[in-house]
Amino acid sequence: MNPLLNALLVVVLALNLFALGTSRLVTVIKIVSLQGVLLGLMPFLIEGHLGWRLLLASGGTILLKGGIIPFMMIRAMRDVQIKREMEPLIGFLPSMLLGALATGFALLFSKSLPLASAHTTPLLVPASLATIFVGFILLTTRAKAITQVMGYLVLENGIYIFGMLLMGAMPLVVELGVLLDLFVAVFVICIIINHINQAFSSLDTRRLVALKE
Amino acid sequence: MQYEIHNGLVLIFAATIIMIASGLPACFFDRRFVWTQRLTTALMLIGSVLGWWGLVVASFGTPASSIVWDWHLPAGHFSIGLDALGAVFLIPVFTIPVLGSFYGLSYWRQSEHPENGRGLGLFYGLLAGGMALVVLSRDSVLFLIAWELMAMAAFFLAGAEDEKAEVRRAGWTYLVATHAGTICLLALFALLRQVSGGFALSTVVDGSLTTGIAATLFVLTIIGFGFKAGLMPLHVWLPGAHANAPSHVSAVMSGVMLKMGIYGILRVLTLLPVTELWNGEVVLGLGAITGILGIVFAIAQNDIKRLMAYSSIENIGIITMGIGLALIGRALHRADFVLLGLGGALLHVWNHSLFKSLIFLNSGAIMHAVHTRDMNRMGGLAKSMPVTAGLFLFGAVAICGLPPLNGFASEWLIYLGLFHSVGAGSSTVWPVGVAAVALAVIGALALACFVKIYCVVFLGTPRHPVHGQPHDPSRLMRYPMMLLAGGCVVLGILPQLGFPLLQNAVEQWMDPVAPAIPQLASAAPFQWISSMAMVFIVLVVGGFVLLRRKIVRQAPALVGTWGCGYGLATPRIQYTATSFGEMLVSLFRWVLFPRFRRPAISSVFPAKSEFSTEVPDPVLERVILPAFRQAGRNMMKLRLLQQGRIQIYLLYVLAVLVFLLGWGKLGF
Amino acid sequence: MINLLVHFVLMLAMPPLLLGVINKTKALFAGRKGLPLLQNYYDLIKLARKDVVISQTTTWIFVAAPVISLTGIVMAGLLVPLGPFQSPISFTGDLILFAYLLAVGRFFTTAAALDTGSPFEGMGAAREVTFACLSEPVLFFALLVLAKMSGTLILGDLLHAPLTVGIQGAAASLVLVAIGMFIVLLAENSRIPVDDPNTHLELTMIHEAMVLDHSGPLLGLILYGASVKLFVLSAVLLHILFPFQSGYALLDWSLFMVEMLGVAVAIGVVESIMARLQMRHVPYLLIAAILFCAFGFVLLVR
Amino acid sequence: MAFVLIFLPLFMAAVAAVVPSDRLRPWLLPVTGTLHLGLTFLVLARPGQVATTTWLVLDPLGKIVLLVVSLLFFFCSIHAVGYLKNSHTRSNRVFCVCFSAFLGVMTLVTWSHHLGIMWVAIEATTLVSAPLVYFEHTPRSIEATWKYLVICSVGIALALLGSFFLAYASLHAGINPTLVFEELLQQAPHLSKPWLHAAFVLMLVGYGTKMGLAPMHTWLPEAHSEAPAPVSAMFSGALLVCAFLAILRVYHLCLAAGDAAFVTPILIFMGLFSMAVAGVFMVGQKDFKRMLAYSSIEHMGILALGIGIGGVALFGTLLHVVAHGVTKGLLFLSAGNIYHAYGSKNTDEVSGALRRLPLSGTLFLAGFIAIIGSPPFGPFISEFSILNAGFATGHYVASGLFLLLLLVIFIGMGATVLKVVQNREPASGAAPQPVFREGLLTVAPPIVLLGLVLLLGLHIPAPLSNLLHNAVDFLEVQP
Repeated sequence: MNPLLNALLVVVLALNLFALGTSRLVTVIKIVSLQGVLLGLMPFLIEGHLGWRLLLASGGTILLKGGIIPFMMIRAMRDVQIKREMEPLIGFLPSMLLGALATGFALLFSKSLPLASAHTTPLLVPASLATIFVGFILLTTRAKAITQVMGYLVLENGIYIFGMLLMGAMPLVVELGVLLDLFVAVFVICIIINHINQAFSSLDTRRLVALKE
Repeated sequence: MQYEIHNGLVLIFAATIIMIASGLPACFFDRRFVWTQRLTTALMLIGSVLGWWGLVVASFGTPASSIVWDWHLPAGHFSIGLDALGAVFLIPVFTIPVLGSFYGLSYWRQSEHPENGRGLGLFYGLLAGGMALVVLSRDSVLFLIAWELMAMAAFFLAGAEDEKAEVRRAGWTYLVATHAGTICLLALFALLRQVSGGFALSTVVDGSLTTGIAATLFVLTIIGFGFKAGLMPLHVWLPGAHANAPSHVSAVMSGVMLKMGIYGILRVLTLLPVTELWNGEVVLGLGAITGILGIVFAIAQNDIKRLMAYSSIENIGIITMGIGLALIGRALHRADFVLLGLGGALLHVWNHSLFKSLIFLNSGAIMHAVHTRDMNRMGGLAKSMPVTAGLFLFGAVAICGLPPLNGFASEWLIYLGLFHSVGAGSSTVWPVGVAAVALAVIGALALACFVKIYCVVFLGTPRHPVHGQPHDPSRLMRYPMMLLAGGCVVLGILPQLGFPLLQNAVEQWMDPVAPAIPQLASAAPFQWISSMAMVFIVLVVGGFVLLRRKIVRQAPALVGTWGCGYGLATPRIQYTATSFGEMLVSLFRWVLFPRFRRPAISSVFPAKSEFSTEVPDPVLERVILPAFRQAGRNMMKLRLLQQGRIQIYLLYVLAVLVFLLGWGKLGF
Repeated sequence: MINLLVHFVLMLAMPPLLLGVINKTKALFAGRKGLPLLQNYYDLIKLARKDVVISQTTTWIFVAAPVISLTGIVMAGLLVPLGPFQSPISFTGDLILFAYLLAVGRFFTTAAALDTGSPFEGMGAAREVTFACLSEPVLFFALLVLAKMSGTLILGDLLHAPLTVGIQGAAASLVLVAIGMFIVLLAENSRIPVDDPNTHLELTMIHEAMVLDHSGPLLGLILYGASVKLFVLSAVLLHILFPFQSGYALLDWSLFMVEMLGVAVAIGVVESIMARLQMRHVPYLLIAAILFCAFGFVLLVR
Repeated sequence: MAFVLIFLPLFMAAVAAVVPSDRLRPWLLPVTGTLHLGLTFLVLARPGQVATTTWLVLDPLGKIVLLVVSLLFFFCSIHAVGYLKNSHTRSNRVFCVCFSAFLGVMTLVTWSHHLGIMWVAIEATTLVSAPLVYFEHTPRSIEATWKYLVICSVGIALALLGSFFLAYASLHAGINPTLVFEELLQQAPHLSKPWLHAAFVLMLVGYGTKMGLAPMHTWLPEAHSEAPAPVSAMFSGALLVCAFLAILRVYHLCLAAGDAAFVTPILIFMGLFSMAVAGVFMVGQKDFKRMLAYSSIEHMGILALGIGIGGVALFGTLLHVVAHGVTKGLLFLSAGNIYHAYGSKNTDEVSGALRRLPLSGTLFLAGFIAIIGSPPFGPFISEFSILNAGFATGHYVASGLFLLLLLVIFIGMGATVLKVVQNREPASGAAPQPVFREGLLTVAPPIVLLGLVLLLGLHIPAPLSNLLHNAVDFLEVQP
């Protein structure tokens, strides 16, 4: 089923670039949630058959990343009444180009990786690396707290993609644990974001520089 | 478990414990109970008496007595031991602190210093006991523990009056210096363990190690212990700490604690195969420089206690010269050099601890009387406090190394050694000869220095009105000084008393392969010195009595000092400490960097103004502090790393990741 | 035994004569008749009989100092052999004692000077100790050279080294040492060009300034001590200058006395033909002396 | 057993959540701590590994960390009661809940032998401790919390990738992929090297972020300085060590795979670099809690250096885990008292602590003397044995730098500490109202801790040394 899988992965990569390119926070949130949903679907394509364990894990993923997290984020965003990312530390176009470069690099680099024969054809590894890079780009170039959370989620997605390579290794409990952590993390972050907005009347992390030497 | 207990060691160990704990009971009582101080002193006394008893009954045969207990440390053992070398250094430890603590009963009354009295007692005991433990310990880790106990206690003692900025600064300087020394010692002992295979301070390293390692060990030893002893570039902490500590503490620090650095050097040198000529020459040169510069700085001081502190540096220099000569002897297998050099050094250890403690206690009495340390404001105290003046004279004459007091005895031994090695045509004639001359210069400068301090403080007329009538201190402060002065006289006339122990120590220090060591008494005909000294004393006393009688009989006309025709002579026109030292200071301007504060003559009739000079420690003020400030400034620049931007922080993570992946050369 | 006696007699009796000779020489140079040779003896006797005037500011140090310094000088003199004869007292290492006995005297003389609290005497004391710091190394370099030559540490044998060992090989260094020691002789005994014993401008004096307040027997003791010091140091110098020995005691003694007088004359000549140095130039002279002796030492051991 | 140890604190957290009274609730913490400590001792008494499931195993390494965590929590919980008494401005419900939950998840870290579980647990520690940092509700504390959350989460995410790499390394070696520690350990020699190395680097960077190795340490000073004293103590003494345990796991794998040559230089470099950074920021540090935080970074560097040197240094390193934990607890708790008494962390406003707070000031000073590694305190023994190992294994340059940095750090730290304790009290009465008084609750824990530090320096108890030796043997076991 590799063709379909690869198609999905290409979509994921495209979504990365979109996330880099857009300035509207809602769009970013939606893109990331869509990415999450796609990731949730992939295990079916890899395993091929439906197991309850698989259902549980992927279902959890889809529910959390596609439903709960965007919901919480959008609520938080509405609470603090902000719409769009301000001009990031490096512009949208440059960051897009950077993301593209990263993707290309990932594609080339993963060629040289000593991969098991089964994993050479699918784009899993390059996609995961590229997504991780994009996540970092978002984290380091965006100023708004919410966008940084998005960056973290993208990073997490990238790692999740790599996890596809070794379905067996991660027992269900662990997968659920990871998801739970993710959920709690986002939950706490939303609270903090709220407080940041109350305390600094903005979400610009560039104002959070009181603590320094 | 190995037990070779000789009663001596057990007694001394008990004494050490008692000293360490001496200050403890007082801490459980309220600061208002003044009698607790007497309790502390009593415990110190018991400890010292036990210690002396132990020293008397101990036998210094081989194997040296030792106690080894298993100890749950990775280091392994709690092992202490006693040998002649240790005994030499234990004698001051069991003598000076107890005298100082009696002195303290009156000098630092609990009733007058309620808030730091008990703490002072506690750390005083810790210092004394710690020093004893340093000498006893035969295990690196135990040694380090004792060493740090001593160093920290000294820090808290010197910082007793920490509400004064000067005291804080001095204490901080001391703390940094001593810690730097300890760091070197850590390296030293770690390296020593690697080459000797254990922490025991008794296994001699065989000569089979590379010259590089041997040199490193030697240098680490000199630096690590040099910080404590106050060798010249490393002395920076010494003047401040001694000047600002309470006087009886300064007495112990200068009289005993500095010697622990010397002890450390000697002890480690017994373990190391230090047999190269340059080692000895380096130590000799270091000693000469320390001695000369130390006394030159001393002459330039106006603060009485700073002056004494610098003179301690000078004496350490003399001791170091002796050690250097001994090392040369070791390298050349000349037992007589070792005997005279080390014998003189060890004897000087005793002598210095006697007269330096004496004059430090004395300075305390002076400060009680005039409430200042600035000699330019003193003068004429011999009239109001004759006993103090007399006792100080003993210390001053002794410390100049003048016969018939003890300072001469030890310097004489070192001179003998130096001249021997010149006359014997050994291969290091000229450095040794220059060292001998350096010692002579030290002697002359010391004379100038102590003429200055004695005369400016006690003779002439008061240069400054002192509120209250200065008077001799109470008995509690006088008797310890008298005992010390007596010690100076006895060791000056009959140094032979100490010879058996010294001989023992030297023989133990000399490496076994060396030729047989001659007897100290035969190498140095001290009976002559003794008889000459007695004749001298008899003649002087007799002559003085006769002259005195003649003068008294004719009832001399008591007039004012002849002002050479100048009628309005006031005390202000006397020579001051500054002016007395001026010529020498200007001779050594190139190393002293004196600071002058000159009044600017503005108008035709200039207003009253003051001229003053001060000589801060050049090494500290011109080298170390600037270097530290510069380093601090540069570090402040690096602070930009932590500038608060979370995005940058995340970049750090990525950067390290990439860097390590690249560095790891993962073979992708 | 006889020699011992002679040693005592000469050391105690002869010194004032040397001063007389020096003064006479100067007078002759100046074309004056000059004081009688024995004038200094008369002065000492007169002073011994005089009463004492003592400043209230002084303490017992003031009285003790002259005694102590004289004792020190005399005992130092007992360690120095006169001419080719043995010294009354000699033992290994007495050379150090010799130097330090002189130092004891210096300590108390300067102390007594400062005891009076007079600025001039303080000035003199300061100069005395300062210049001593520069003359000490000269003396020790000289002793080192002799010790190296003789290989002994007994002052007597050491000073006889030129006589016994012979000067071959060490001649150059001995000359240098002799020059240095002569300068020290002048400085230590406060002669021109370092100091002027009979100036009356206090500001320019060293030794004389220190004794301004002493009077009567005290002053006598000090002057006498100074002359003995001159005698002793000249005796030391003589061993380096004229290492001769005839073997006949009488001849040797007379020869020695002639030599002593010769030194006195030499000093007188120097004092007459030279002017006093400025006080701030004195150190250069002494440093030069140090260098002379140091070179002498280096020449010997190289 | 594991479940009891892990779920007891979580259960107590639940109880705390429902207890209504702000006055009583804090007392749940000491109860938790006592029970947990008792159970911990019971577990430690059992020889060898204590296996509950294949995933939850308490090996000797875990035992040491568990001991530190439980011990430190016990003292901090007592101190926390006094602390909350003194700051009764707002409800302490969140604090109590999170604090005991914190203990639970850290216990989980010590037990987990499945790298996935371990990752979950460590991420969980971040999440439950974030509200603790935020306790003061000041803008500064928000900022600290934000940085703590984001930086640590990102770092730990990388660690997850590293864990995946490990699994992939096993898969690549033809074994079916696994994250169970035992299996990995047995397969270690066969694991594919590149993936193993990559995994090591990723986990070093990832968990190193949490452990506070420079330059990923950036969150640490903020969090430590803003959090309440007991929390800072737990962070520095226990939390960082949990992350260190995670690094020890992968280090252990590399050793077993015979890759010591690969990990050694990296670890030594990271260790010395952390020490250097800490030194730079400690010199002239005005905020004494930040100063302590940087000292934690320094000591984490020492730990990294220790395992980097390896071999004989391992004993000293593991001992240092304990010694540092106890000492840092002492320092943070006494520093907390000083902070409370003066209402400031700035040395310009804080001085004369020895006069205003005789006990806490003395404890702070003693803790300083201990932490700089001067005898006769615990850290001296550990650092000295690390140094000896360094010389013995021929790492002369590293050991020399180690000593040099120790000196620099001493200078930086000493200046600050002496400013705090010495001198008269500041003239301007900066004392907050109500005036802070040293109570039994706030002073007793540090006093006992000081006793422990001294004990570690003078006489390591036999059980502890056995524990350490077992751990060393366990680390050096070759399958």
